[in-house]
Amino acid sequence: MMKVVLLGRLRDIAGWRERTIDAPATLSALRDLLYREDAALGEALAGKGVQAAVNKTLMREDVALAANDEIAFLPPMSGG
Amino acid sequence: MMKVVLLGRLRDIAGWRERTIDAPATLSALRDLLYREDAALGEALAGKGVQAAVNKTLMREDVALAANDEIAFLPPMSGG
Amino acid sequence: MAVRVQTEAFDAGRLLSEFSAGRAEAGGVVSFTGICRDTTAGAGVTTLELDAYPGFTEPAIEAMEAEARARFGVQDVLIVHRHGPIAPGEAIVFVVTAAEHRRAAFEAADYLMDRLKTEAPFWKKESGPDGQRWIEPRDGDYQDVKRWSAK
Amino acid sequence: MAVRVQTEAFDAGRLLSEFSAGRAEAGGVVSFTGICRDTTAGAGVTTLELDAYPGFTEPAIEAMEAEARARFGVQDVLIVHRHGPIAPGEAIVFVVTAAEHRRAAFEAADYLMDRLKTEAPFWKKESGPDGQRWIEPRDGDYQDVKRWSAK
Repeated sequence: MMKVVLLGRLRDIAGWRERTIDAPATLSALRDLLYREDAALGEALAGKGVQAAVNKTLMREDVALAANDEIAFLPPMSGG
Repeated sequence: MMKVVLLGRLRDIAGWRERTIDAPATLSALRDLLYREDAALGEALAGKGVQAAVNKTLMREDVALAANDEIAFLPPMSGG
Repeated sequence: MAVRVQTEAFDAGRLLSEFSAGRAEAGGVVSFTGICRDTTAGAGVTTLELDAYPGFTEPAIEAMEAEARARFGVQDVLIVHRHGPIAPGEAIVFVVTAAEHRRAAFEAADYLMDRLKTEAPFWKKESGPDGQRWIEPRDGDYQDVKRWSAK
Repeated sequence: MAVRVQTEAFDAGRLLSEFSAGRAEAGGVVSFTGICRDTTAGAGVTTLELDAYPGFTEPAIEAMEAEARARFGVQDVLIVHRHGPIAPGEAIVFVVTAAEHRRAAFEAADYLMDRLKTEAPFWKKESGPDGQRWIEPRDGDYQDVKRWSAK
Protein backbone atom coordinates (compact mmCIF):
# COMPACT_ATOMS: atom_id res chain seq x y z
CA MET A 1 0.00 0.00 0.00
CA MET A 2 1.18 3.51 -0.72
CA LYS A 3 0.04 6.86 0.56
CA VAL A 4 -1.27 9.53 -1.83
CA VAL A 5 -1.42 13.14 -0.59
CA LEU A 6 -3.21 16.01 -2.32
CA LEU A 7 -2.38 19.62 -1.56
CA GLY A 8 -4.24 22.90 -2.00
CA ARG A 9 -7.10 23.04 -4.49
CA LEU A 10 -6.57 19.39 -5.48
CA ARG A 11 -8.06 18.29 -2.18
CA ASP A 12 -11.17 20.42 -2.80
CA ILE A 13 -11.55 18.88 -6.26
CA ALA A 14 -11.09 15.30 -5.03
CA GLY A 15 -12.94 15.66 -1.73
CA TRP A 16 -10.08 13.93 0.09
CA ARG A 17 -6.64 14.85 1.27
CA GLU A 18 -4.89 11.57 1.92
CA ARG A 19 -5.56 7.98 0.89
CA THR A 20 -3.78 4.65 0.90
CA ILE A 21 -4.04 2.69 -2.32
CA ASP A 22 -2.54 -0.44 -3.85
CA ALA A 23 0.79 0.53 -5.33
CA PRO A 24 0.86 0.88 -9.12
CA ALA A 25 4.25 0.29 -10.76
CA THR A 26 4.96 3.85 -11.86
CA LEU A 27 3.92 7.43 -11.28
CA SER A 28 2.17 7.54 -14.66
CA ALA A 29 0.25 4.36 -13.77
CA LEU A 30 -0.87 6.09 -10.55
CA ARG A 31 -2.05 9.12 -12.52
CA ASP A 32 -4.02 6.78 -14.87
CA LEU A 33 -5.58 4.99 -11.91
CA LEU A 34 -6.67 8.26 -10.30
CA TYR A 35 -8.04 9.52 -13.63
CA ARG A 36 -10.19 6.39 -14.06
CA GLU A 37 -11.66 6.85 -10.59
CA ASP A 38 -12.25 10.63 -10.89
CA ALA A 39 -11.82 12.34 -14.25
CA ALA A 40 -12.00 15.84 -12.74
CA LEU A 41 -9.13 15.03 -10.39
CA GLY A 42 -7.20 13.29 -13.16
CA GLU A 43 -7.44 16.39 -15.35
CA ALA A 44 -6.42 18.65 -12.46
CA LEU A 45 -3.35 16.45 -11.83
CA ALA A 46 -2.33 16.89 -15.47
CA GLY A 47 -2.92 20.67 -15.25
CA LYS A 48 -0.32 23.39 -15.68
CA GLY A 49 2.21 23.65 -12.87
CA VAL A 50 1.05 20.59 -10.92
CA GLN A 51 4.10 18.71 -9.63
CA ALA A 52 4.49 15.26 -8.12
CA ALA A 53 6.71 14.39 -5.16
CA VAL A 54 7.81 10.88 -4.20
CA ASN A 55 8.81 10.56 -0.56
CA LYS A 56 8.93 14.38 -0.29
CA THR A 57 11.21 14.82 -3.31
CA LEU A 58 9.91 16.47 -6.49
CA MET A 59 10.06 14.21 -9.57
CA ARG A 60 10.29 15.81 -13.00
CA GLU A 61 10.00 12.49 -14.89
CA ASP A 62 7.98 9.35 -14.60
CA VAL A 63 9.48 7.04 -11.97
CA ALA A 64 8.97 3.54 -10.62
CA LEU A 65 7.05 3.33 -7.35
CA ALA A 66 7.47 0.94 -4.45
CA ALA A 67 5.12 -0.16 -1.68
CA ASN A 68 5.16 2.29 1.23
CA ASP A 69 6.11 5.22 -1.00
CA GLU A 70 4.37 8.49 -0.28
CA ILE A 71 3.23 10.29 -3.43
CA ALA A 72 2.08 13.92 -3.24
CA PHE A 73 0.54 16.09 -5.94
CA LEU A 74 1.29 19.80 -5.52
CA PRO A 75 -0.49 22.57 -7.43
CA PRO A 76 1.45 25.82 -8.01
CA MET A 77 2.53 27.07 -4.60
CA SER A 78 0.89 30.18 -3.17
CA GLY A 79 3.94 31.21 -1.22
CA GLY A 80 3.81 32.11 2.45
CA MET B 1 20.53 86.04 31.96
CA MET B 2 20.76 83.52 29.16
CA LYS B 3 21.41 79.82 29.20
CA VAL B 4 24.41 78.34 27.37
CA VAL B 5 24.39 74.59 26.60
CA LEU B 6 27.37 72.54 25.39
CA LEU B 7 26.92 69.17 23.70
CA GLY B 8 29.19 66.19 23.17
CA ARG B 9 32.95 66.66 23.41
CA LEU B 10 32.51 70.41 24.09
CA ARG B 11 31.32 69.62 27.58
CA ASP B 12 34.41 67.50 28.24
CA ILE B 13 36.64 70.36 27.04
CA ALA B 14 34.84 73.01 29.12
CA GLY B 15 34.16 70.87 32.18
CA TRP B 16 30.56 72.06 32.24
CA ARG B 17 27.39 71.34 30.35
CA GLU B 18 25.09 74.23 31.09
CA ARG B 19 25.58 77.71 32.50
CA THR B 20 23.63 80.92 32.84
CA ILE B 21 25.52 84.06 31.92
CA ASP B 22 24.82 87.76 31.40
CA ALA B 23 23.47 88.15 27.91
CA PRO B 24 25.92 89.56 25.37
CA ALA B 25 24.33 91.43 22.44
CA THR B 26 25.18 88.92 19.70
CA LEU B 27 26.23 85.32 19.11
CA SER B 28 29.73 86.47 18.10
CA ALA B 29 30.00 88.50 21.33
CA LEU B 30 29.08 85.36 23.26
CA ARG B 31 31.80 83.39 21.43
CA ASP B 32 34.33 86.15 22.31
CA LEU B 33 33.26 86.09 25.94
CA LEU B 34 33.64 82.32 26.16
CA TYR B 35 37.03 82.50 24.42
CA ARG B 36 38.33 85.06 26.96
CA GLU B 37 37.25 82.81 29.82
CA ASP B 38 38.59 79.57 28.32
CA ALA B 39 40.74 79.66 25.21
CA ALA B 40 40.56 75.87 24.68
CA LEU B 41 36.76 76.01 24.66
CA GLY B 42 36.79 79.13 22.47
CA GLU B 43 38.93 77.37 19.88
CA ALA B 44 36.75 74.25 19.99
CA LEU B 45 33.66 76.40 19.40
CA ALA B 46 35.30 77.86 16.29
CA GLY B 47 36.28 74.37 15.10
CA LYS B 48 35.12 72.62 11.95
CA GLY B 49 31.50 71.56 11.94
CA VAL B 50 30.55 73.14 15.28
CA GLN B 51 27.12 74.75 14.95
CA ALA B 52 25.21 77.16 17.17
CA ALA B 53 21.51 76.99 17.96
CA VAL B 54 19.46 79.82 19.43
CA ASN B 55 16.31 78.62 21.17
CA LYS B 56 16.74 75.18 19.54
CA THR B 57 17.07 76.54 16.00
CA LEU B 58 20.38 76.31 14.14
CA MET B 59 21.82 79.71 13.15
CA ARG B 60 24.16 79.91 10.16
CA GLU B 61 24.99 83.63 10.66
CA ASP B 62 25.72 85.90 13.57
CA VAL B 63 22.47 86.97 15.27
CA ALA B 64 21.35 89.35 18.01
CA LEU B 65 20.63 87.70 21.35
CA ALA B 66 18.02 88.57 23.95
CA ALA B 67 17.79 87.86 27.67
CA ASN B 68 16.32 84.40 28.34
CA ASP B 69 17.60 83.01 25.03
CA GLU B 70 19.03 79.52 25.14
CA ILE B 71 22.23 79.17 23.13
CA ALA B 72 23.63 75.72 22.36
CA PHE B 73 26.92 74.75 20.71
CA LEU B 74 26.77 71.45 18.82
CA PRO B 75 29.83 69.57 17.56
CA PRO B 76 29.36 67.33 14.47
CA MET B 77 26.59 64.87 15.33
CA SER B 78 27.46 61.22 15.88
CA GLY B 79 24.11 59.99 14.68
CA GLY B 80 22.00 57.53 16.65
CA MET C 1 19.28 29.13 13.06
CA ALA C 2 15.80 27.70 13.17
CA VAL C 3 12.70 27.19 11.06
CA ARG C 4 9.35 26.46 12.69
CA VAL C 5 6.22 25.58 10.71
CA GLN C 6 3.32 25.42 13.14
CA THR C 7 -0.44 25.71 13.45
CA GLU C 8 -0.26 27.55 16.81
CA ALA C 9 -0.70 31.33 16.90
CA PHE C 10 2.39 33.23 18.06
CA ASP C 11 3.29 36.64 19.49
CA ALA C 12 5.90 38.27 17.25
CA GLY C 13 7.04 40.57 20.06
CA ARG C 14 7.75 37.68 22.39
CA LEU C 15 9.74 35.94 19.64
CA LEU C 16 11.73 39.15 19.08
CA SER C 17 12.50 39.47 22.81
CA GLU C 18 13.69 35.87 23.01
CA PHE C 19 15.75 36.17 19.84
CA SER C 20 17.42 39.46 20.91
CA ALA C 21 18.19 38.50 24.51
CA GLY C 22 21.89 38.67 25.38
CA ARG C 23 22.90 39.45 21.82
CA ALA C 24 25.78 41.85 22.57
CA GLU C 25 27.73 40.64 19.51
CA ALA C 26 25.01 41.84 17.10
CA GLY C 27 24.69 45.44 16.04
CA GLY C 28 21.31 45.05 14.38
CA VAL C 29 18.24 42.86 14.56
CA VAL C 30 15.60 43.16 11.82
CA SER C 31 12.19 41.53 12.06
CA PHE C 32 9.33 41.17 9.63
CA THR C 33 5.85 40.22 10.76
CA GLY C 34 3.32 39.33 8.07
CA ILE C 35 -0.20 39.90 9.33
CA CYS C 36 -3.42 38.42 7.95
CA ARG C 37 -5.23 41.43 6.48
CA ASP C 38 -8.95 41.97 6.78
CA THR C 39 -9.26 43.07 3.18
CA THR C 40 -7.48 41.97 0.00
CA ALA C 41 -8.23 44.06 -3.08
CA GLY C 42 -11.41 45.34 -1.46
CA ALA C 43 -12.96 41.96 -0.64
CA GLY C 44 -13.59 41.17 3.02
CA VAL C 45 -11.57 38.26 4.36
CA THR C 46 -12.94 36.28 7.26
CA THR C 47 -10.33 33.53 7.33
CA LEU C 48 -7.17 32.56 5.59
CA GLU C 49 -6.21 28.93 5.46
CA LEU C 50 -2.71 27.81 4.65
CA ASP C 51 -2.08 24.27 3.59
CA ALA C 52 1.46 22.99 4.24
CA TYR C 53 3.02 19.65 3.36
CA PRO C 54 4.80 18.62 6.56
CA GLY C 55 8.24 17.14 5.91
CA PHE C 56 8.43 18.97 2.57
CA THR C 57 7.63 22.56 3.54
CA GLU C 58 10.22 22.85 6.35
CA PRO C 59 13.27 21.65 4.33
CA ALA C 60 12.33 24.05 1.50
CA ILE C 61 12.34 26.95 3.98
CA GLU C 62 15.54 25.70 5.62
CA ALA C 63 17.22 25.81 2.20
CA MET C 64 16.19 29.46 1.80
CA GLU C 65 17.54 30.23 5.24
CA ALA C 66 20.90 28.58 4.44
CA GLU C 67 21.14 30.64 1.26
CA ALA C 68 20.35 33.86 3.13
CA ARG C 69 22.96 33.04 5.75
CA ALA C 70 25.67 32.35 3.16
CA ARG C 71 24.76 35.35 1.02
CA PHE C 72 24.49 38.05 3.66
CA GLY C 73 26.74 36.78 6.45
CA VAL C 74 24.14 37.08 9.18
CA GLN C 75 24.83 35.76 12.65
CA ASP C 76 21.44 34.20 13.29
CA VAL C 77 18.02 33.73 11.69
CA LEU C 78 14.65 32.54 12.97
CA ILE C 79 11.67 31.86 10.70
CA VAL C 80 8.27 30.98 12.15
CA HIS C 81 5.45 30.26 9.71
CA ARG C 82 1.89 29.30 10.54
CA HIS C 83 -0.35 26.97 8.58
CA GLY C 84 -3.96 25.95 9.11
CA PRO C 85 -6.74 28.54 9.63
CA ILE C 86 -5.60 32.11 10.42
CA ALA C 87 -7.89 34.99 11.46
CA PRO C 88 -7.48 38.63 10.33
CA GLY C 89 -5.05 40.50 12.57
CA GLU C 90 -3.11 37.34 13.42
CA ALA C 91 0.51 36.92 12.38
CA ILE C 92 1.18 34.48 9.52
CA VAL C 93 4.94 34.70 9.31
CA PHE C 94 7.79 36.08 11.39
CA VAL C 95 11.34 36.42 10.12
CA VAL C 96 14.12 37.84 12.28
CA THR C 97 17.80 38.25 11.46
CA ALA C 98 20.80 39.38 13.50
CA ALA C 99 24.00 40.77 12.01
CA GLU C 100 27.02 42.76 13.01
CA HIS C 101 25.98 45.63 10.75
CA ARG C 102 22.42 46.57 9.97
CA ARG C 103 22.61 46.39 6.16
CA ALA C 104 23.15 42.61 6.26
CA ALA C 105 20.27 42.16 8.73
CA PHE C 106 17.90 44.23 6.56
CA GLU C 107 18.88 42.52 3.32
CA ALA C 108 18.64 39.00 4.72
CA ALA C 109 15.14 39.61 6.13
CA ASP C 110 14.00 41.32 2.93
CA TYR C 111 15.43 38.51 0.78
CA LEU C 112 13.87 35.79 2.92
CA MET C 113 10.43 37.41 2.72
CA ASP C 114 10.70 37.71 -1.07
CA ARG C 115 11.62 34.03 -1.33
CA LEU C 116 8.98 32.90 1.17
CA LYS C 117 6.24 34.90 -0.54
CA THR C 118 6.82 33.28 -3.92
CA GLU C 119 8.46 29.90 -3.32
CA ALA C 120 7.50 28.59 0.10
CA PRO C 121 5.45 25.38 -0.26
CA PHE C 122 2.12 26.65 1.03
CA TRP C 123 -1.30 26.66 -0.62
CA LYS C 124 -3.49 29.51 0.47
CA LYS C 125 -7.26 29.76 0.55
CA GLU C 126 -9.18 32.90 1.45
CA SER C 127 -12.71 32.61 2.79
CA GLY C 128 -15.01 35.61 2.91
CA PRO C 129 -18.60 36.68 2.32
CA ASP C 130 -18.12 35.95 -1.41
CA GLY C 131 -17.03 32.34 -0.83
CA GLN C 132 -13.62 30.70 -1.00
CA ARG C 133 -10.74 31.04 -3.38
CA TRP C 134 -7.24 29.63 -3.72
CA ILE C 135 -4.68 32.38 -4.23
CA GLU C 136 -1.30 32.70 -5.91
CA PRO C 137 1.53 35.21 -5.41
CA ARG C 138 0.87 38.78 -6.62
CA ASP C 139 2.79 40.04 -9.68
CA GLY C 140 4.58 42.42 -7.31
CA ASP C 141 5.86 39.44 -5.34
CA TYR C 142 7.48 37.96 -8.45
CA GLN C 143 9.06 41.33 -9.26
CA ASP C 144 10.37 41.60 -5.69
CA VAL C 145 12.11 38.23 -5.83
CA LYS C 146 13.70 39.03 -9.21
CA ARG C 147 15.66 41.90 -7.61
CA TRP C 148 17.98 39.38 -5.96
CA SER C 149 19.06 37.60 -9.14
CA ALA C 150 19.90 40.92 -10.87
CA LYS C 151 22.70 41.47 -8.35
CA MET D 1 3.12 58.11 14.62
CA ALA D 2 5.39 58.70 17.57
CA VAL D 3 8.97 59.54 18.48
CA ARG D 4 10.30 58.86 21.97
CA VAL D 5 13.73 59.96 23.14
CA GLN D 6 14.31 58.52 26.59
CA THR D 7 16.96 57.48 29.09
CA GLU D 8 15.00 54.39 30.26
CA ALA D 9 15.93 50.95 28.90
CA PHE D 10 13.22 49.30 26.78
CA ASP D 11 12.24 45.82 25.57
CA ALA D 12 12.02 45.86 21.77
CA GLY D 13 9.77 42.79 21.75
CA ARG D 14 7.24 44.42 24.03
CA LEU D 15 7.21 47.52 21.81
CA LEU D 16 6.67 45.31 18.76
CA SER D 17 3.75 43.49 20.43
CA GLU D 18 2.09 46.78 21.41
CA PHE D 19 2.64 48.29 17.98
CA SER D 20 1.30 45.23 16.10
CA ALA D 21 -1.77 44.59 18.26
CA GLY D 22 -5.06 44.72 16.34
CA ARG D 23 -3.36 45.81 13.13
CA ALA D 24 -5.56 43.88 10.67
CA GLU D 25 -5.25 46.64 8.05
CA ALA D 26 -1.47 46.19 7.77
CA GLY D 27 0.08 43.43 5.73
CA GLY D 28 3.61 43.93 7.02
CA VAL D 29 5.38 45.22 10.11
CA VAL D 30 9.17 45.71 9.96
CA SER D 31 11.26 46.43 13.03
CA PHE D 32 14.89 47.31 13.52
CA THR D 33 16.58 47.04 16.90
CA GLY D 34 20.03 48.56 17.24
CA ILE D 35 21.96 46.89 20.03
CA CYS D 36 24.98 48.24 21.91
CA ARG D 37 27.79 45.93 20.84
CA ASP D 38 30.48 44.66 23.17
CA THR D 39 33.23 45.25 20.62
CA THR D 40 33.74 47.93 18.00
CA ALA D 41 36.64 47.37 15.63
CA GLY D 42 38.22 44.98 18.11
CA ALA D 43 38.26 47.30 21.13
CA GLY D 44 36.22 46.24 24.14
CA VAL D 45 33.34 48.56 24.97
CA THR D 46 32.16 48.77 28.54
CA THR D 47 29.64 51.59 28.13
CA LEU D 48 28.24 53.78 25.44
CA GLU D 49 26.96 57.19 26.39
CA LEU D 50 24.68 59.15 24.12
CA ASP D 51 24.26 62.85 24.65
CA ALA D 52 20.97 64.28 23.33
CA TYR D 53 19.77 67.88 23.26
CA PRO D 54 16.19 67.65 24.57
CA GLY D 55 13.78 69.83 22.60
CA PHE D 56 16.13 69.77 19.60
CA THR D 57 16.75 66.05 19.11
CA GLU D 58 13.05 65.01 19.07
CA PRO D 59 11.90 67.49 16.38
CA ALA D 60 14.83 66.49 14.16
CA ILE D 61 13.75 62.84 14.39
CA GLU D 62 10.09 63.77 13.90
CA ALA D 63 11.06 65.49 10.66
CA MET D 64 12.76 62.29 9.45
CA GLU D 65 9.65 60.32 10.37
CA ALA D 66 7.39 62.72 8.44
CA GLU D 67 9.64 62.36 5.38
CA ALA D 68 9.58 58.56 5.62
CA ARG D 69 5.80 58.58 5.93
CA ALA D 70 5.35 60.83 2.89
CA ARG D 71 7.92 58.99 0.82
CA PHE D 72 6.91 55.37 1.43
CA GLY D 73 3.21 55.64 2.26
CA VAL D 74 3.46 53.72 5.53
CA GLN D 75 0.46 53.46 7.83
CA ASP D 76 2.29 53.93 11.11
CA VAL D 77 5.78 54.47 12.53
CA LEU D 78 7.24 54.34 16.01
CA ILE D 79 10.80 55.42 16.82
CA VAL D 80 12.24 54.94 20.30
CA HIS D 81 15.79 56.17 20.93
CA ARG D 82 17.73 56.03 24.17
CA HIS D 83 20.23 58.54 25.44
CA GLY D 84 22.41 58.57 28.55
CA PRO D 85 24.60 55.59 29.49
CA ILE D 86 23.89 52.29 27.67
CA ALA D 87 25.43 48.91 28.50
CA PRO D 88 26.52 46.28 25.91
CA GLY D 89 23.58 44.07 24.91
CA GLU D 90 21.02 46.81 25.60
CA ALA D 91 18.93 48.28 22.81
CA ILE D 92 19.85 51.80 21.69
CA VAL D 93 17.22 52.39 19.03
CA PHE D 94 14.00 50.74 17.88
CA VAL D 95 12.24 51.63 14.65
CA VAL D 96 9.02 49.91 13.58
CA THR D 97 6.89 50.56 10.51
CA ALA D 98 3.53 49.19 9.34
CA ALA D 99 2.37 49.21 5.74
CA GLU D 100 -0.18 47.53 3.53
CA HIS D 101 2.58 45.84 1.51
CA ARG D 102 5.90 44.74 2.90
CA ARG D 103 8.16 46.63 0.50
CA ALA D 104 7.03 50.00 1.89
CA ALA D 105 7.50 48.80 5.47
CA PHE D 106 11.03 47.51 4.74
CA GLU D 107 12.09 50.63 2.84
CA ALA D 108 10.74 53.06 5.44
CA ALA D 109 12.55 51.27 8.30
CA ASP D 110 15.77 51.00 6.28
CA TYR D 111 15.58 54.69 5.28
CA LEU D 112 14.88 55.83 8.82
CA MET D 113 17.85 53.90 10.18
CA ASP D 114 20.17 55.36 7.52
CA ARG D 115 18.98 58.87 8.41
CA LEU D 116 19.13 58.29 12.16
CA LYS D 117 22.64 56.82 11.99
CA THR D 118 24.09 59.87 10.23
CA GLU D 119 21.86 62.84 11.04
CA ALA D 120 20.14 62.29 14.37
CA PRO D 121 21.32 64.90 16.90
CA PHE D 122 23.19 62.64 19.27
CA TRP D 123 26.78 62.76 20.45
CA LYS D 124 28.23 59.41 21.27
CA LYS D 125 31.03 58.48 23.64
CA GLU D 126 32.47 55.00 24.03
CA SER D 127 34.20 54.04 27.26
CA GLY D 128 36.35 50.94 27.50
CA PRO D 129 39.61 49.64 28.92
CA ASP D 130 41.52 52.04 26.61
CA GLY D 131 39.68 55.13 27.88
CA GLN D 132 36.95 57.25 26.35
CA ARG D 133 36.40 58.50 22.84
CA TRP D 134 33.75 60.52 21.03
CA ILE D 135 32.68 58.78 17.86
CA GLU D 136 31.29 59.83 14.50
CA PRO D 137 29.31 57.89 11.85
CA ARG D 138 31.23 55.20 9.94
CA ASP D 139 31.98 55.77 6.24
CA GLY D 140 29.53 52.95 5.51
CA ASP D 141 26.79 54.93 7.22
CA TYR D 142 27.32 57.89 4.90
CA GLN D 143 27.26 55.56 1.88
CA ASP D 144 24.05 53.97 3.14
CA VAL D 145 22.24 57.29 3.44
CA LYS D 146 23.37 58.37 -0.05
CA ARG D 147 21.42 55.49 -1.59
CA TRP D 148 18.17 57.36 -0.96
CA SER D 149 19.09 60.54 -2.83
CA ALA D 150 20.20 58.56 -5.91
CA LYS D 151 16.59 57.37 -6.40
